Amino acid sequence: MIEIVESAIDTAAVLADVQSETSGAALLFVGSTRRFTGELETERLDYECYNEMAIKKMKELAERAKSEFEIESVAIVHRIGTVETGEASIAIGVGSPHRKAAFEAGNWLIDTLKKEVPIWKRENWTSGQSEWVHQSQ
Amino acid sequence: MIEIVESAIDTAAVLADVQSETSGAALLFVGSTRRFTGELETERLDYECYNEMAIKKMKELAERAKSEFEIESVAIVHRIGTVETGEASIAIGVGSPHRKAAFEAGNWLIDTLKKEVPIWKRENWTSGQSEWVHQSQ
Amino acid sequence: MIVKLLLFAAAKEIAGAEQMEVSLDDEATIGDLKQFLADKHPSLKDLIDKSTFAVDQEYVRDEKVLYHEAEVGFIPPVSGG
Amino acid sequence: MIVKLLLFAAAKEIAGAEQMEVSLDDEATIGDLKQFLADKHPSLKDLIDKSTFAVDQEYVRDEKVLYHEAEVGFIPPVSGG
Repeated sequence: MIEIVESAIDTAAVLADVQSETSGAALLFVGSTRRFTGELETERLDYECYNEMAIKKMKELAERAKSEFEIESVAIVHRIGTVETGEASIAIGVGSPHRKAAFEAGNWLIDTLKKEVPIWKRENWTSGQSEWVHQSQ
Repeated sequence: MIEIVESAIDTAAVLADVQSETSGAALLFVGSTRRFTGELETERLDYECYNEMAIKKMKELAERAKSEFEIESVAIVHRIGTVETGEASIAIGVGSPHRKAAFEAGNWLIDTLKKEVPIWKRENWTSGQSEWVHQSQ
Repeated sequence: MIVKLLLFAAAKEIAGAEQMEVSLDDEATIGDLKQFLADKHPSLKDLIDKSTFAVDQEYVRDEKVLYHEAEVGFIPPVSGG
Repeated sequence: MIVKLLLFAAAKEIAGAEQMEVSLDDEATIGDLKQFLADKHPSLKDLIDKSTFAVDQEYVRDEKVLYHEAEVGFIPPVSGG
Protein backbone atom coordinates (compact mmCIF):
# COMPACT_ATOMS: atom_id res chain seq x y z
CA MET A 1 0.00 0.00 0.00
CA ILE A 2 1.75 3.12 -1.32
CA GLU A 3 -0.74 5.95 -1.64
CA ILE A 4 -1.31 9.67 -1.71
CA VAL A 5 -4.78 10.53 -0.44
CA GLU A 6 -6.82 13.71 -0.13
CA SER A 7 -8.90 12.79 2.90
CA ALA A 8 -8.31 11.27 6.35
CA ILE A 9 -5.74 8.46 6.47
CA ASP A 10 -7.15 5.10 7.54
CA THR A 11 -4.35 4.23 9.98
CA ALA A 12 -5.94 0.88 10.89
CA ALA A 13 -5.72 -0.15 7.22
CA VAL A 14 -2.04 0.81 7.11
CA LEU A 15 -1.34 -1.37 10.15
CA ALA A 16 -3.41 -4.26 8.79
CA ASP A 17 -1.52 -4.05 5.50
CA VAL A 18 1.78 -5.00 7.16
CA GLN A 19 0.52 -7.65 9.58
CA SER A 20 0.94 -11.27 8.54
CA GLU A 21 1.42 -14.71 10.02
CA THR A 22 5.17 -14.51 9.48
CA SER A 23 5.65 -10.93 10.69
CA GLY A 24 5.56 -11.08 14.46
CA ALA A 25 6.33 -7.36 14.72
CA ALA A 26 4.19 -4.65 13.16
CA LEU A 27 5.07 -0.99 13.56
CA LEU A 28 2.89 1.97 12.71
CA PHE A 29 4.20 5.54 12.68
CA VAL A 30 1.68 8.37 12.45
CA GLY A 31 2.78 11.96 11.95
CA SER A 32 0.25 14.67 12.56
CA THR A 33 -0.01 18.42 12.65
CA ARG A 34 1.11 19.98 15.89
CA ARG A 35 -1.00 22.88 17.15
CA PHE A 36 1.83 24.68 18.90
CA THR A 37 5.42 25.30 17.80
CA GLY A 38 6.77 27.26 20.70
CA GLU A 39 4.48 30.28 20.97
CA LEU A 40 3.15 30.01 17.42
CA GLU A 41 -0.20 28.34 16.89
CA THR A 42 -0.88 26.46 13.68
CA GLU A 43 -4.36 26.60 12.24
CA ARG A 44 -3.85 24.05 9.47
CA LEU A 45 -1.34 22.78 6.94
CA ASP A 46 -1.78 22.63 3.19
CA TYR A 47 0.23 19.93 1.44
CA GLU A 48 0.95 19.66 -2.24
CA CYS A 49 3.01 17.12 -4.17
CA TYR A 50 4.54 16.25 -7.52
CA ASN A 51 2.19 13.30 -7.63
CA GLU A 52 3.76 10.97 -10.17
CA MET A 53 7.28 11.47 -8.81
CA ALA A 54 6.17 11.28 -5.17
CA ILE A 55 4.53 7.89 -5.73
CA LYS A 56 7.59 6.68 -7.62
CA LYS A 57 9.92 7.82 -4.82
CA MET A 58 7.75 6.28 -2.11
CA LYS A 59 7.78 2.95 -3.94
CA GLU A 60 11.57 3.18 -4.25
CA LEU A 61 11.85 3.90 -0.51
CA ALA A 62 9.76 0.82 0.28
CA GLU A 63 12.00 -1.36 -1.91
CA ARG A 64 15.19 0.11 -0.46
CA ALA A 65 13.91 -0.47 3.08
CA LYS A 66 13.05 -4.09 2.23
CA SER A 67 16.54 -4.70 0.85
CA GLU A 68 18.45 -2.89 3.61
CA PHE A 69 16.54 -4.11 6.68
CA GLU A 70 15.19 -7.54 7.63
CA ILE A 71 11.58 -6.60 7.05
CA GLU A 72 8.80 -8.14 5.00
CA SER A 73 6.43 -5.34 4.20
CA VAL A 74 6.10 -1.57 4.02
CA ALA A 75 3.03 0.63 3.68
CA ILE A 76 3.18 4.41 3.17
CA VAL A 77 0.18 6.72 2.95
CA HIS A 78 0.66 10.48 2.69
CA ARG A 79 -2.21 12.91 2.81
CA ILE A 80 -2.22 16.10 0.73
CA GLY A 81 -4.51 19.12 0.61
CA THR A 82 -5.70 20.73 3.83
CA VAL A 83 -4.81 18.93 7.05
CA GLU A 84 -6.23 20.36 10.25
CA THR A 85 -4.37 20.45 13.56
CA GLY A 86 -4.20 17.00 15.17
CA GLU A 87 -4.98 15.13 11.96
CA ALA A 88 -2.52 12.68 10.44
CA SER A 89 -0.53 13.76 7.38
CA ILE A 90 1.60 10.60 7.10
CA ALA A 91 1.31 6.97 8.17
CA ILE A 92 4.07 4.41 7.69
CA GLY A 93 3.70 0.72 8.47
CA VAL A 94 6.45 -1.89 8.68
CA GLY A 95 6.02 -5.63 9.16
CA SER A 96 8.91 -7.88 10.14
CA PRO A 97 9.75 -11.09 11.96
CA HIS A 98 12.34 -9.00 13.85
CA ARG A 99 11.22 -6.13 16.00
CA LYS A 100 14.53 -4.28 15.99
CA ALA A 101 14.59 -4.27 12.18
CA ALA A 102 11.02 -2.93 12.18
CA PHE A 103 12.03 0.02 14.39
CA GLU A 104 15.16 0.75 12.38
CA ALA A 105 13.31 0.59 9.07
CA GLY A 106 10.43 2.74 10.31
CA ASN A 107 12.81 5.40 11.56
CA TRP A 108 14.80 5.31 8.30
CA LEU A 109 11.64 5.50 6.19
CA ILE A 110 10.23 8.64 7.80
CA ASP A 111 13.65 10.34 7.86
CA THR A 112 14.30 9.56 4.21
CA LEU A 113 10.78 10.38 3.06
CA LYS A 114 11.15 13.84 4.59
CA LYS A 115 14.35 14.39 2.60
CA GLU A 116 13.61 12.80 -0.73
CA VAL A 117 9.93 12.70 -1.59
CA PRO A 118 8.64 15.77 -3.49
CA ILE A 119 5.89 16.87 -1.12
CA TRP A 120 5.64 20.32 0.42
CA LYS A 121 3.69 21.81 3.27
CA ARG A 122 2.41 25.30 3.72
CA GLU A 123 2.05 26.32 7.32
CA ASN A 124 -0.99 28.50 8.08
CA TRP A 125 -0.69 30.25 11.44
CA THR A 126 -3.66 31.43 13.47
CA SER A 127 -2.19 34.94 13.08
CA GLY A 128 -3.30 34.81 9.44
CA GLN A 129 0.23 34.47 8.06
CA SER A 130 1.26 31.48 6.02
CA GLU A 131 4.45 30.21 4.43
CA TRP A 132 5.85 27.26 2.52
CA VAL A 133 8.12 25.17 4.69
CA HIS A 134 11.27 24.69 2.67
CA GLN A 135 13.77 23.62 5.24
CA SER A 136 14.57 19.98 5.87
CA GLN A 137 13.99 19.05 9.48
CA MET B 1 -3.40 3.30 29.47
CA ILE B 2 -1.53 0.45 31.20
CA GLU B 3 -3.58 -2.72 31.05
CA ILE B 4 -3.58 -6.50 31.05
CA VAL B 5 -6.53 -7.85 29.09
CA GLU B 6 -7.94 -11.31 28.41
CA SER B 7 -9.44 -10.66 24.97
CA ALA B 8 -8.38 -9.02 21.70
CA ILE B 9 -6.30 -5.85 22.09
CA ASP B 10 -7.94 -2.71 20.69
CA THR B 11 -4.86 -1.38 18.89
CA ALA B 12 -6.71 1.69 17.62
CA ALA B 13 -7.44 2.68 21.22
CA VAL B 14 -3.75 2.30 22.13
CA LEU B 15 -2.78 4.60 19.27
CA ALA B 16 -5.52 7.11 20.11
CA ASP B 17 -4.35 7.14 23.72
CA VAL B 18 -0.94 8.62 22.79
CA GLN B 19 -2.08 11.07 20.11
CA SER B 20 -2.45 14.69 21.14
CA GLU B 21 -2.21 18.19 19.74
CA THR B 22 1.32 18.57 21.07
CA SER B 23 2.61 15.12 20.05
CA GLY B 24 3.29 15.30 16.34
CA ALA B 25 4.66 11.75 16.31
CA ALA B 26 2.69 8.72 17.44
CA LEU B 27 4.18 5.26 17.30
CA LEU B 28 2.35 1.97 17.72
CA PHE B 29 4.16 -1.35 18.09
CA VAL B 30 2.11 -4.53 17.82
CA GLY B 31 3.63 -7.92 18.60
CA SER B 32 1.72 -10.96 17.50
CA THR B 33 2.08 -14.71 17.43
CA ARG B 34 4.07 -16.02 14.50
CA ARG B 35 2.74 -19.18 12.89
CA PHE B 36 6.13 -20.48 11.81
CA THR B 37 9.45 -20.56 13.66
CA GLY B 38 11.67 -22.25 11.12
CA GLU B 39 9.98 -25.60 10.45
CA LEU B 40 7.92 -25.58 13.62
CA GLU B 41 4.32 -24.46 13.41
CA THR B 42 2.69 -22.75 16.37
CA GLU B 43 -0.97 -23.44 17.05
CA ARG B 44 -1.43 -20.90 19.80
CA LEU B 45 0.23 -19.31 22.79
CA ASP B 46 -1.00 -19.28 26.36
CA TYR B 47 0.15 -16.35 28.46
CA GLU B 48 0.03 -16.01 32.21
CA CYS B 49 1.22 -13.24 34.47
CA TYR B 50 1.84 -12.19 38.05
CA ASN B 51 -0.89 -9.64 37.63
CA GLU B 52 -0.27 -7.13 40.39
CA MET B 53 3.49 -7.07 39.82
CA ALA B 54 3.18 -6.99 36.02
CA ILE B 55 0.94 -3.91 36.17
CA LYS B 56 3.32 -2.27 38.65
CA LYS B 57 6.35 -2.99 36.43
CA MET B 58 4.59 -1.77 33.27
CA LYS B 59 3.71 1.50 35.04
CA GLU B 60 7.33 1.84 36.14
CA LEU B 61 8.51 1.24 32.56
CA ALA B 62 6.19 3.96 31.29
CA GLU B 63 7.55 6.42 33.87
CA ARG B 64 11.17 5.50 33.15
CA ALA B 65 10.59 5.93 29.40
CA LYS B 66 9.03 9.35 29.98
CA SER B 67 12.00 10.48 32.07
CA GLU B 68 14.72 9.02 29.79
CA PHE B 69 13.31 9.99 26.38
CA GLU B 70 11.69 13.19 25.11
CA ILE B 71 8.23 11.69 24.94
CA GLU B 72 4.88 12.76 26.33
CA SER B 73 2.85 9.61 26.67
CA VAL B 74 3.08 5.83 26.82
CA ALA B 75 0.38 3.17 26.54
CA ILE B 76 1.00 -0.54 27.13
CA VAL B 77 -1.59 -3.28 26.77
CA HIS B 78 -0.61 -6.93 27.19
CA ARG B 79 -2.99 -9.76 26.49
CA ILE B 80 -2.95 -12.95 28.58
CA GLY B 81 -4.73 -16.28 28.24
CA THR B 82 -4.95 -18.00 24.88
CA VAL B 83 -3.67 -16.03 21.90
CA GLU B 84 -4.15 -17.61 18.48
CA THR B 85 -1.65 -17.34 15.65
CA GLY B 86 -1.67 -13.91 14.05
CA GLU B 87 -3.37 -12.23 17.00
CA ALA B 88 -1.70 -9.45 18.96
CA SER B 89 -0.27 -10.28 22.39
CA ILE B 90 1.24 -6.84 23.05
CA ALA B 91 0.64 -3.28 21.89
CA ILE B 92 2.80 -0.34 22.91
CA GLY B 93 2.05 3.26 21.99
CA VAL B 94 4.36 6.27 22.33
CA GLY B 95 3.45 9.91 21.72
CA SER B 96 6.11 12.59 21.33
CA PRO B 97 6.79 15.93 19.67
CA HIS B 98 10.02 14.29 18.39
CA ARG B 99 9.83 11.31 16.10
CA LYS B 100 13.33 10.00 16.87
CA ALA B 101 12.57 9.93 20.58
CA ALA B 102 9.34 8.06 19.85
CA PHE B 103 11.21 5.34 17.95
CA GLU B 104 13.93 5.05 20.60
CA ALA B 105 11.43 4.88 23.44
CA GLY B 106 9.24 2.32 21.64
CA ASN B 107 12.21 0.08 20.98
CA TRP B 108 13.42 0.42 24.57
CA LEU B 109 9.96 -0.28 25.99
CA ILE B 110 9.41 -3.56 24.18
CA ASP B 111 13.01 -4.73 24.87
CA THR B 112 12.73 -3.91 28.55
CA LEU B 113 9.22 -5.28 28.95
CA LYS B 114 10.44 -8.61 27.59
CA LYS B 115 13.20 -8.70 30.21
CA GLU B 116 11.53 -7.30 33.31
CA VAL B 117 7.77 -7.77 33.37
CA PRO B 118 6.59 -11.02 35.00
CA ILE B 119 4.60 -12.49 32.11
CA TRP B 120 5.21 -15.94 30.62
CA LYS B 121 4.16 -17.63 27.45
CA ARG B 122 3.56 -21.29 26.80
CA GLU B 123 4.13 -22.27 23.20
CA ASN B 124 1.70 -24.87 21.85
CA TRP B 125 2.98 -26.50 18.66
CA THR B 126 0.71 -28.09 16.06
CA SER B 127 2.60 -31.33 16.83
CA GLY B 128 0.72 -31.43 20.13
CA GLN B 129 3.78 -30.59 22.23
CA SER B 130 3.89 -27.52 24.39
CA GLU B 131 6.44 -25.79 26.60
CA TRP B 132 6.93 -22.71 28.72
CA VAL B 133 9.26 -20.26 27.04
CA HIS B 134 11.81 -19.35 29.68
CA GLN B 135 14.59 -17.86 27.67
CA SER B 136 14.96 -14.13 27.18
CA GLN B 137 15.06 -13.22 23.53
CA MET C 1 7.62 -16.97 60.36
CA ILE C 2 5.41 -17.93 57.45
CA VAL C 3 5.72 -16.43 53.98
CA LYS C 4 3.27 -16.74 51.08
CA LEU C 5 5.06 -18.07 48.00
CA LEU C 6 3.44 -17.47 44.59
CA LEU C 7 4.52 -19.76 41.74
CA PHE C 8 4.16 -19.13 38.02
CA ALA C 9 4.57 -20.87 34.67
CA ALA C 10 7.00 -23.84 34.85
CA ALA C 11 7.51 -23.35 38.60
CA LYS C 12 3.80 -23.76 39.16
CA GLU C 13 3.67 -26.83 36.95
CA ILE C 14 6.65 -28.57 38.52
CA ALA C 15 5.51 -27.83 42.07
CA GLY C 16 1.89 -28.64 41.25
CA ALA C 17 0.78 -25.57 43.17
CA GLU C 18 0.35 -21.88 42.46
CA GLN C 19 0.71 -20.88 46.09
CA MET C 20 2.49 -22.30 49.15
CA GLU C 21 2.78 -21.27 52.77
CA VAL C 22 6.40 -21.75 53.80
CA SER C 23 7.64 -21.81 57.39
CA LEU C 24 11.07 -20.31 57.88
CA ASP C 25 13.26 -19.28 60.79
CA ASP C 26 13.06 -15.66 61.84
CA GLU C 27 15.42 -13.44 59.84
CA ALA C 28 15.53 -16.00 57.02
CA THR C 29 16.56 -14.59 53.65
CA ILE C 30 15.53 -15.28 50.05
CA GLY C 31 18.66 -17.44 49.85
CA ASP C 32 17.39 -19.53 52.76
CA LEU C 33 13.99 -19.87 51.09
CA LYS C 34 15.65 -21.05 47.84
CA GLN C 35 17.67 -23.63 49.78
CA PHE C 36 14.56 -24.83 51.58
CA LEU C 37 12.64 -25.17 48.29
CA ALA C 38 15.47 -26.99 46.53
CA ASP C 39 15.76 -29.47 49.40
CA LYS C 40 12.03 -30.07 49.63
CA HIS C 41 11.35 -30.14 45.85
CA PRO C 42 14.55 -31.34 44.12
CA SER C 43 12.79 -31.15 40.73
CA LEU C 44 12.62 -27.36 41.15
CA LYS C 45 16.37 -26.95 41.70
CA ASP C 46 17.39 -26.21 38.09
CA LEU C 47 14.60 -23.70 37.69
CA ILE C 48 15.40 -22.01 41.03
CA ASP C 49 18.95 -21.41 39.82
CA LYS C 50 17.66 -19.66 36.67
CA SER C 51 14.91 -17.67 38.39
CA THR C 52 14.65 -14.45 40.33
CA PHE C 53 12.48 -13.77 43.35
CA ALA C 54 10.30 -10.83 44.30
CA VAL C 55 9.11 -9.54 47.65
CA ASP C 56 6.04 -7.32 47.62
CA GLN C 57 6.19 -7.22 43.78
CA GLU C 58 9.79 -5.99 43.71
CA TYR C 59 12.79 -7.98 42.47
CA VAL C 60 15.20 -8.77 45.33
CA ARG C 61 18.59 -10.42 45.87
CA ASP C 62 19.38 -13.54 47.88
CA GLU C 63 20.43 -11.40 50.85
CA LYS C 64 16.96 -9.90 51.24
CA VAL C 65 15.62 -10.65 54.71
CA LEU C 66 12.03 -11.89 54.79
CA TYR C 67 9.33 -11.09 57.28
CA HIS C 68 6.19 -12.77 58.54
CA GLU C 69 3.42 -12.92 55.90
CA ALA C 70 5.63 -11.48 53.16
CA GLU C 71 4.37 -12.12 49.63
CA VAL C 72 7.20 -13.81 47.73
CA GLY C 73 7.07 -14.36 43.96
CA PHE C 74 9.04 -17.19 42.34
CA ILE C 75 9.76 -15.66 38.92
CA PRO C 76 11.10 -18.01 36.23
CA PRO C 77 12.80 -16.24 33.29
CA VAL C 78 10.05 -14.08 31.82
CA SER C 79 8.79 -14.36 28.24
CA GLY C 80 6.14 -11.71 27.77
CA GLY C 81 5.74 -9.51 24.75
CA MET D 1 14.08 22.29 -28.17
CA ILE D 2 11.22 22.85 -25.82
CA VAL D 3 11.00 21.35 -22.30
CA LYS D 4 7.99 21.24 -20.01
CA LEU D 5 8.84 22.75 -16.64
CA LEU D 6 6.66 21.84 -13.64
CA LEU D 7 6.73 24.22 -10.65
CA PHE D 8 5.69 23.47 -7.09
CA ALA D 9 5.13 25.19 -3.76
CA ALA D 10 7.04 28.51 -3.46
CA ALA D 11 8.41 28.17 -7.02
CA LYS D 12 4.87 28.03 -8.36
CA GLU D 13 3.82 31.00 -6.27
CA ILE D 14 6.76 33.20 -7.17
CA ALA D 15 6.51 32.36 -10.88
CA GLY D 16 2.74 32.60 -10.86
CA ALA D 17 2.53 29.43 -12.94
CA GLU D 18 2.53 25.70 -12.27
CA GLN D 19 3.81 24.83 -15.73
CA MET D 20 5.96 26.56 -18.37
CA GLU D 21 7.15 25.66 -21.84
CA VAL D 22 10.80 26.71 -22.07
CA SER D 23 12.74 27.04 -25.35
CA LEU D 24 16.40 26.08 -25.04
CA ASP D 25 19.29 25.45 -27.41
CA ASP D 26 19.86 21.88 -28.45
CA GLU D 27 22.06 20.00 -25.93
CA ALA D 28 21.17 22.48 -23.20
CA THR D 29 21.65 21.17 -19.67
CA ILE D 30 19.81 21.63 -16.38
CA GLY D 31 22.48 24.23 -15.56
CA ASP D 32 21.51 26.17 -18.70
CA LEU D 33 17.84 25.94 -17.79
CA LYS D 34 18.55 27.30 -14.29
CA GLN D 35 20.53 30.20 -15.77
CA PHE D 36 17.71 30.95 -18.21
CA LEU D 37 15.12 30.93 -15.40
CA ALA D 38 17.20 33.13 -13.12
CA ASP D 39 17.70 35.67 -15.91
CA LYS D 40 14.07 35.72 -16.93
CA HIS D 41 12.61 35.59 -13.37
CA PRO D 42 15.14 37.26 -11.03
CA SER D 43 12.75 36.73 -8.11
CA LEU D 44 13.25 32.96 -8.50
CA LYS D 45 17.03 33.12 -8.22
CA ASP D 46 17.38 32.50 -4.48
CA LEU D 47 15.00 29.58 -4.62
CA ILE D 48 16.72 28.08 -7.69
CA ASP D 49 19.99 28.01 -5.74
CA LYS D 50 18.35 26.03 -2.92
CA SER D 51 16.37 23.68 -5.15
CA THR D 52 17.01 20.47 -7.04
CA PHE D 53 15.66 19.52 -10.44
CA ALA D 54 14.21 16.31 -11.79
CA VAL D 55 13.96 14.91 -15.30
CA ASP D 56 11.34 12.24 -15.88
CA GLN D 57 10.70 12.10 -12.11
CA GLU D 58 14.33 11.44 -11.26
CA TYR D 59 16.66 13.84 -9.44
CA VAL D 60 19.48 15.04 -11.73
CA ARG D 61 22.61 17.21 -11.55
CA ASP D 62 23.32 20.45 -13.40
CA GLU D 63 25.30 18.58 -16.07
CA LYS D 64 22.26 16.56 -17.15
CA VAL D 65 21.59 17.17 -20.85
CA LEU D 66 17.95 17.83 -21.71
CA TYR D 67 15.98 16.69 -24.72
CA HIS D 68 12.96 17.90 -26.63
CA GLU D 69 9.73 17.58 -24.64
CA ALA D 70 11.49 16.42 -21.48
CA GLU D 71 9.43 16.80 -18.28
CA VAL D 72 11.50 18.85 -15.85
CA GLY D 73 10.50 19.30 -12.21
CA PHE D 74 11.61 22.36 -10.24
CA ILE D 75 11.83 20.90 -6.73
CA PRO D 76 12.18 23.38 -3.86
CA PRO D 77 13.47 21.83 -0.60
CA VAL D 78 10.84 19.27 0.30
CA SER D 79 8.83 19.30 3.52
CA GLY D 80 6.58 16.25 3.45
CA GLY D 81 5.85 13.95 6.34
